[in-house]
Amino acid sequence: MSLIDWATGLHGYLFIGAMLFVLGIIGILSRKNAIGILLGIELVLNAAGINFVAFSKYRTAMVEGQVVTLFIILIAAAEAAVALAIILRFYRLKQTIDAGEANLLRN
Amino acid sequence: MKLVLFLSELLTVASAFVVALHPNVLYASIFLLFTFLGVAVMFVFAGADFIAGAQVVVYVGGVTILILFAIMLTQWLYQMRLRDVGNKLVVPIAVIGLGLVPFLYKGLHQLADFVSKAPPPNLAAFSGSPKTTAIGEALLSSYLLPFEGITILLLGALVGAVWLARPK
Amino acid sequence: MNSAAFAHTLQSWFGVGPLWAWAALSAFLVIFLLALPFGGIATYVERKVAADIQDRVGPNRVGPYGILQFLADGVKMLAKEDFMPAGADRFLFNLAPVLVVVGACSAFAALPLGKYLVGADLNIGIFYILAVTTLIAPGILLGSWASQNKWSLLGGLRGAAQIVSYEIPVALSILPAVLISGTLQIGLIVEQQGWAWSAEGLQQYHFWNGFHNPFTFIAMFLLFIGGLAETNRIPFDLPEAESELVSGFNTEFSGMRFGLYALAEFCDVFVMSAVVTALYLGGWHIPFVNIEGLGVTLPQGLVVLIQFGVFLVKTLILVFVVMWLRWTLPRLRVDQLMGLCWKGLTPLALLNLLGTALWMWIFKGQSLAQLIYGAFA
Amino acid sequence: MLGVGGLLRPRRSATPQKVQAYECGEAPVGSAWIKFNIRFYVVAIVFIIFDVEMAAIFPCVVLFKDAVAKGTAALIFWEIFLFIGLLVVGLIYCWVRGDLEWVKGVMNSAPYRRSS
Repeated sequence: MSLIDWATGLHGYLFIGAMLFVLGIIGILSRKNAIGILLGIELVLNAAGINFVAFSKYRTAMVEGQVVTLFIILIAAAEAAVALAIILRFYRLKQTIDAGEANLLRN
Repeated sequence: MKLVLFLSELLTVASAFVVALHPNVLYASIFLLFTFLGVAVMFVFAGADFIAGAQVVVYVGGVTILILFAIMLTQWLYQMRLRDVGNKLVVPIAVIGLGLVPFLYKGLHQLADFVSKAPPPNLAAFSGSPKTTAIGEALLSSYLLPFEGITILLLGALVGAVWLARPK
Repeated sequence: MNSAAFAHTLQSWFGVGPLWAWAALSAFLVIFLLALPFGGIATYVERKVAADIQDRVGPNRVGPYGILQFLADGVKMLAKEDFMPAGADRFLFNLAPVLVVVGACSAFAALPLGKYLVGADLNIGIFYILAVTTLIAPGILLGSWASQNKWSLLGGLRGAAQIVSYEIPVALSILPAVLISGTLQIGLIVEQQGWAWSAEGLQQYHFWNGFHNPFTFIAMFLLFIGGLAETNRIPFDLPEAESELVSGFNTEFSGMRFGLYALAEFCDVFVMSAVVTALYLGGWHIPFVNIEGLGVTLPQGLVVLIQFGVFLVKTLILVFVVMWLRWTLPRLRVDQLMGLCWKGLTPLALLNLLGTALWMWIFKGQSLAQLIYGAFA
Repeated sequence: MLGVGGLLRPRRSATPQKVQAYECGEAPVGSAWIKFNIRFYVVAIVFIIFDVEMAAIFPCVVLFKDAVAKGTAALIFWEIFLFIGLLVVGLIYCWVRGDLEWVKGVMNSAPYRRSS
């Protein structure tokens, strides 16, 4: 089985999904910039979408997994809108979007 | 044609690396756009053409623009503040995280082998069959309640986000 | 000259690869054989139209009637020195025009130029066009940003906000056509808009979608206006308003990069006109004539040619209207622009969608033409 | 195309004046970074929610014609009605609260307030 055959089958999809997930987690953990963290979250959500779509083809060959992916896309967009609005509000309050500065609830 | 899928997988992973590790948030968000496009191509090849379209419309046309606007609003471009040096732990986190990939993959490999052993009977015909009507039927029957819930959630998100972002 | 048949031919010549790989290749060929020449010729036509409207002569030096002007322009752009402003972001500066051109040109693949002449008649055709054209907004935003210039940045911001805002009325005006046709495949949407001189023929065809019912008639105009704004044409050319922003988002772009932006704009105008034609103006159908029900059997090549001609004529009339508007209407103010989109077009488009759905429900999907014909027959 | 151009075009070293950002012939003043109007951002948020709802309603709209023929259109009609209703509610909320008023927003934003 050549590399291309391997990568374009279910194995490849799962591997890409896993890579996106890991890279997203790395992005979330290693960034201080709140927008950077959001980018990581988007990667993780896409990883989930890839897995759903891959299994909907290779496991069931029905559209159920695609419907869930559609839901993920819809919710991700709503989440991005709200998260960025919060970041903006935070920026207006503190003049920074460093997530480490978000300590208003600490005291 | 597998080559196109392979190349777009490469594009997806390569740009995901940039998204996760590039010190400049602006570049990270631009490469996020390429990740989205690569994932959309992967969706097309998995027989999810409508989902791929939705992915491009929502992510590339919507989320990317929103993120770019947010960066322009909160960052001093071309100045050092854009450099997100981030955590001192970038390198250890990346090394540990990427070191875990082989273990993660070993589990996935067994799962994929298990699934591939019993392929569904209509696997070959799946990619060509029309998906939009099937998705619509699923949305209007078994997934009706979640669908309504998400529509209302989106309205809530609109009201909330606009309230948060509104200038005083 | 069906692109699927063409793909079959290619596959049999080379004997390798799946069929739809070759379909993709032929779609790619359609893009290059159609989009690039159109973009070039449109610049010449636009200058001639402008000259006629302003009672000037226009380009008349290169070739007869100056018709080779676009070639000269192309060569000039290729040969121009290519420089980047100081402080520009090299990577983004190169990337932005490519994004815009890819966004505008990929849409050509799904345009139905004739019943048997379409690059790739995708299942999700119209949704695909909606999707690929969204690439233009990030392209414009990044390009303006990369050039490190105040005018560019202002123009780019306006451009991005304008394009994304007007995408809402555009998509909402596409929905009534989808509602009537029950498919996203543009070829099938066009197919249903035919005409027949018999009752059973009219069961199948409901004439042009634009005249299906009063709501779609309005939706057609909304789609055209929204498309005009999405392509940044006058009166919606705020992103590149010469009098306030020098040249807007493409101020710092010169040579072939500027050429790519210009090409993308003209391609976008063509795509927009073609979408209006296909969705609401009957695509390749000749009004009141059913070319396949004439009783005479025409050779298929001739049918394809006639249909292609009809489609092109309809589209080019719309393109001409776009050019005509440029010299007729003044530019909108930015608050008027946003007000028009959110307070004018969007509520109207929502109303149209609801009205079309009601009409479909009440009249069992029959169009105005079918109802009238039914009343007399 | 850019590659072909690279073969044809002259390669001169650009002078500092030439590569300066264009500001009507004058030397550029300040950084090109401008604190831009937050209205753009609010519009982008409204846009993305509308866009997402639209992507979600496409599959339902496609089914409508066949449902009309079969006489089962009621469910899809109310689905579309709900979708339009939600969008209208969102739009009215933004309209009433003045999020769509461009000029008012400009006059209230920071640079104008500071100068007054």
